Amino acid sequence: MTEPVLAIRNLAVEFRSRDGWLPAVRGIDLDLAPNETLALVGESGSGKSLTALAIMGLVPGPAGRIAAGSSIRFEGEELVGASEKALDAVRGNRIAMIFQEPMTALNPTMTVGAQIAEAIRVHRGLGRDAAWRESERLLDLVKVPSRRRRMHDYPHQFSGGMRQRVMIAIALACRPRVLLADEPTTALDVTIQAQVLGLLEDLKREHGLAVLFITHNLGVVALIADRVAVMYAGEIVESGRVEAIFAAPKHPYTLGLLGSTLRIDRDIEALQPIPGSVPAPGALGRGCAFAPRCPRAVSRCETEPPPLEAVAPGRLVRCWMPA
Amino acid sequence: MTAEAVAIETVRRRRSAFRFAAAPLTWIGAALIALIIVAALLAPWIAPYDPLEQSIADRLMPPSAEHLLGTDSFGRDVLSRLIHAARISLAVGVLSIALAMVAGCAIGITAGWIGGWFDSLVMGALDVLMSFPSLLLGLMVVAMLGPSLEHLVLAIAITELAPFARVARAPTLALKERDFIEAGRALGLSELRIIVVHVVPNLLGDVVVVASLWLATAIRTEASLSFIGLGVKPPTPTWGGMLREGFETILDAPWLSVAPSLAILATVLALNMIGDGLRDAVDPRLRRD
Amino acid sequence: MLGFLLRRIALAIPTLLAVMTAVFVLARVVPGDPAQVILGDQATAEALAALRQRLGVDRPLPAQYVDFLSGILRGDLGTSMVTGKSVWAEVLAVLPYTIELTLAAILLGILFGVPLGVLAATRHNRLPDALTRVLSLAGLSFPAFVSAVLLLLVFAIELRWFPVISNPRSGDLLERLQHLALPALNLGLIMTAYITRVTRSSVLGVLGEDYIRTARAKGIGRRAVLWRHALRNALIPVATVIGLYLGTMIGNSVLTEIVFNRPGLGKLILGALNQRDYTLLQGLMVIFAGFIVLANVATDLAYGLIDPRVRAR
Amino acid sequence: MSDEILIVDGVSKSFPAGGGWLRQRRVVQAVDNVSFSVVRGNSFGLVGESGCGKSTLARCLLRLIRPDRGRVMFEGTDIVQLGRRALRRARRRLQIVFQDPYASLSPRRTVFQTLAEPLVVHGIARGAALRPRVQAALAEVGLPAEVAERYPHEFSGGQRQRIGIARALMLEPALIVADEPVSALDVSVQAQILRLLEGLRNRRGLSFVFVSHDLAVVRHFCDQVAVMYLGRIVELGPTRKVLEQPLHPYTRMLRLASPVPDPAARFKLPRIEGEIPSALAPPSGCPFHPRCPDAMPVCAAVRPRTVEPEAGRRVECHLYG
Repeated sequence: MTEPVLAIRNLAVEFRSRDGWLPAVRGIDLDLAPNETLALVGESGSGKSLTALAIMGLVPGPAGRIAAGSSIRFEGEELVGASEKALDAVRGNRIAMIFQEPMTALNPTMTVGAQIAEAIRVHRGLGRDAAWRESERLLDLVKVPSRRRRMHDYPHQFSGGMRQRVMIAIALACRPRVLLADEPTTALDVTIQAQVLGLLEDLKREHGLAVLFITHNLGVVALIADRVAVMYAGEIVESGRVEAIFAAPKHPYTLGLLGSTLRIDRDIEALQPIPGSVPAPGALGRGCAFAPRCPRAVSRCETEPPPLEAVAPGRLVRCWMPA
Repeated sequence: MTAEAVAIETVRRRRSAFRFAAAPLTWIGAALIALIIVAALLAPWIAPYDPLEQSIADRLMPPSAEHLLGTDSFGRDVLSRLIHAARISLAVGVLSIALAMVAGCAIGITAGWIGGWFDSLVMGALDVLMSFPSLLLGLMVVAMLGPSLEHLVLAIAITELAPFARVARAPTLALKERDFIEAGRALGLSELRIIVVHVVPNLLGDVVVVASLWLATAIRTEASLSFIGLGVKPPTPTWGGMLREGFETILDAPWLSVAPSLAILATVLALNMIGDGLRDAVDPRLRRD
Repeated sequence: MLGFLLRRIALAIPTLLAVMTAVFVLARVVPGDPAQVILGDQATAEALAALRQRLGVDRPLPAQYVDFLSGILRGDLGTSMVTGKSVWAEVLAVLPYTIELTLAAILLGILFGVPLGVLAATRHNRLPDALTRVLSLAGLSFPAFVSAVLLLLVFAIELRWFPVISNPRSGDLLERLQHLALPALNLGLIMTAYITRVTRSSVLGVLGEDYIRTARAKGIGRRAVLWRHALRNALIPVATVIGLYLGTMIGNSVLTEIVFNRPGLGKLILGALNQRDYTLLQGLMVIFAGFIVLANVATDLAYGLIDPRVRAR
Repeated sequence: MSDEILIVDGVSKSFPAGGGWLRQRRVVQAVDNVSFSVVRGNSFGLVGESGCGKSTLARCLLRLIRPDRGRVMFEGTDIVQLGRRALRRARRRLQIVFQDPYASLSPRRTVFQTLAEPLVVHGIARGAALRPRVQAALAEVGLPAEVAERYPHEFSGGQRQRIGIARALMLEPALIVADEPVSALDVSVQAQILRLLEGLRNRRGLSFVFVSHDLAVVRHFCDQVAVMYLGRIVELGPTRKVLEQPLHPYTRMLRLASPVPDPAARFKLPRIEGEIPSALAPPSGCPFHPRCPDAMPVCAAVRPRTVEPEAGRRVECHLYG
């Protein structure tokens, strides 16, 4: 494996509650290589979005914080504990992020052109005119039609798919090394989703981007990911190459997710849903977080948290009773 | 699927926004208002003198042990007048707000529920009403009908109709589109039942907040009208009227202006504190879940 | 933008008409015969009839209504029943003082209110926030006449920094400003309290929006995000409040003018009320109403300038 | 002829849009001349992307929105023409489940109040007779009896959806219109709710009109499917046939764009193929022609007729005559 651009070690994010700080992300290790798409999969409340925000240094404070002992190294530079100024130099420049809701993620009172040009001027030091020309080129790149006119339009004049293209243009404005994509197609219709995923795929190849793609949709994962990390209750429970994970899931939660997912191309005789629902951050037991919902759980699972262990090269599973 | 297969997670009860540490201002306001209400209720027993008893010999006396807040230009005890005036202020405020609340909510809910041109018409009319300065509107009404307690209540109620109609209409419009209202229709509930059982309880919170905030305004308007001379007729003591009389001798006896000023300020401020706290507790946008 | 402007102005016409009608009806509800009120109990029947004819109140209501509206269209608001001067003359004589006072108050309100509100929002739940919160709550609890009396007591009577009676007609600019200071401060403080509160909650709301996170994710610094992205959006509700507050401010200026014994529209309307000068009253209300409707149009235009979505609607 | 519980015939509904005073009034044709029927005990799927009119159509079926034209024959009576009382009676047999479990329950009412209300209003039960019925309904949707005294905010999304289903069951309906009932839920919870609905269909012989944007869910749950585009049904037929051999180019596009959870089935992602047009300004001729890979000159000019290329299948496309 090539040298990772992003190396995360023991990342923990906490939130303040009446009973003290509650963990929402509980010690995550991740490596992201150039030219690779890593899908971070999980249901709501699994901590996958917070992980991305933590990388950007945008965990909403003062109610939330990155816990001591966490490390996020980007091209060898430590981001945890870095100054706001240092982070601003990285954000939007060498690490960029796109979000789920294209409807609310753009400033309604600024033209689209100005919003793209802003990042270029801040990070690349281009003048007004040069930044504007560069923004036009970017709109071309993300295939927004009749770009000259659309530069002067406001976000409300764009459809959801087009807004997400604008978000991508903003993200790519400074040729970043890493792109964090937080459910970028969840709010879009399927045909538009396919277009946006196709665009991301092209751009990733052209720019040698490392993409951290956050989603709950296993179909999208199968479509675009090179590697997969499955999150449950703030931990990674399984990771590996996408083919291996889908062919032979080892963790009962991954197994359950796949068993709950319907397929358009095949009849599924009987759905095998996972019973119960995701535990609240404060309501975790001593043992494995998934044990209360796990069909394979034994007494050890209730008392002792399993470690994330290699079961094959490049394949990690956090389970006492892997399949 | 069996019942136990569905784990029922107990969602932690919302952190009470009413604990003192969370909202100290609300509690200070509540204590202050409680004090004023008790004083008003017990006025005949706790006031040291008769508020109407004149004594030319004792006129314009500065505060002393005998008259804690001094006497006015008729020699009447200021503290006693102040305590008795609280009754008028509170009564006018509460009555006018109750009137405005009932009428305003009825108008707002009806307009929101029926919608369409009826809604535009009613809200347009209320906009006109609202665009008039409330003090001027009150002034006009009282000037036309003549100053009296009932007319004062009516005038203030009219000036505060529009805010209640608005605050009742907005959630009605939003609730009308909610799925549980449609579900109610699909279940065959009557329109009246849907409004009474499913709409009204969901907007009461907003209405109560507005009521507490506008009660402060009502008391302020009452004082203003009394100050201009359009309030309850003298010699009945009112805070605004006392300030008006005190203002005439402000150079010789400034305490006559200070005492009613502080009484009005304390009451309005206390009500605003309560209203503010209530709004924070009710407004979901400000509440952190 | 031009289309939006024309549409907005066209929309104001029915509102204005409704307000004018309301004024007409209100003025006719006044109990008693205006001629009787003016001339007193001793007046002869002929004198009464003559005055009624001069006032036009002997004609049927619809005809009066048409007269009233056509008068407004011609810019004729009638003459005062007490002084005999035209309503416009009465108004123009004092209008500059009211405008002076109102503008000064709005300026003070924006100058202090917006920065205070932003400060409170960016220091949410910390000491500056708590302080501004308490102060602004106190500010908007002050009835205008109470604060005016207290200001007068402290700064004019005790400290003698400013004159007790505000006479805007006097002398040079410096002196005029001195006379303006206390009344403007009185209205301005209340205005500041309102604007501070609205700015605070509005900035707080905007700072929680997704596009602020987007801007931060672009690597824009905290301060630049606040000025470039947050403030423009946050000012939309602030503009509304200033517009809505104009009505309240007219009421407050009446009280302020009484306390500082300062000429202005407020004193004029109070005098008209006390003397039952019902043509002057009617004319004043038309002017107030027109002013408020125009202010609302201006607010909406400000909206359109700030928010492109409003323009499109 | 099989036993058809619901026959929808030529239903149309338009809404005024934008406009207002001093502005040109425009009209959105949300549902445009839609016809289909549902066999008793079957599930009928309505699929399409946002703005295709599927939710409006669902509400027309219960006359929560009154259609401008057309008939909705439910168990032999036309819902559109019923008087107020008769409509109330008909709705006992015809219920709805909503998408958003957070908006579909009255926040100030306990679960018991919510579930008992229809029984009281229709005079089916009262007083002490209510509790056992509420408990039976809760048990049927897999909730323990003690949740009856709780308020909606105490439940997760999946649990609320169960309560919404229980409410629909209280009047013992014959047909349930389910408007995206699992779209707002997490994958694992989605499967739970689908299992629950399957169980109800099998046990009670319920019929469903199932609105969804997710073809995989429709494939799993529905016997028949209709694909909607800008207010019209462009293709209709047995679910498996429609999804495996789609006739209409739009169905094909939907089918191709829907990801499959299998890296081996990875497909080449389309690069660009246009936007969904606004319902305010639908294209001329066939509304799909601007995005259609097979568009011919005729498609821009003439709206295609509905044809039946094989028994039980309908398509609205010039490719088939």
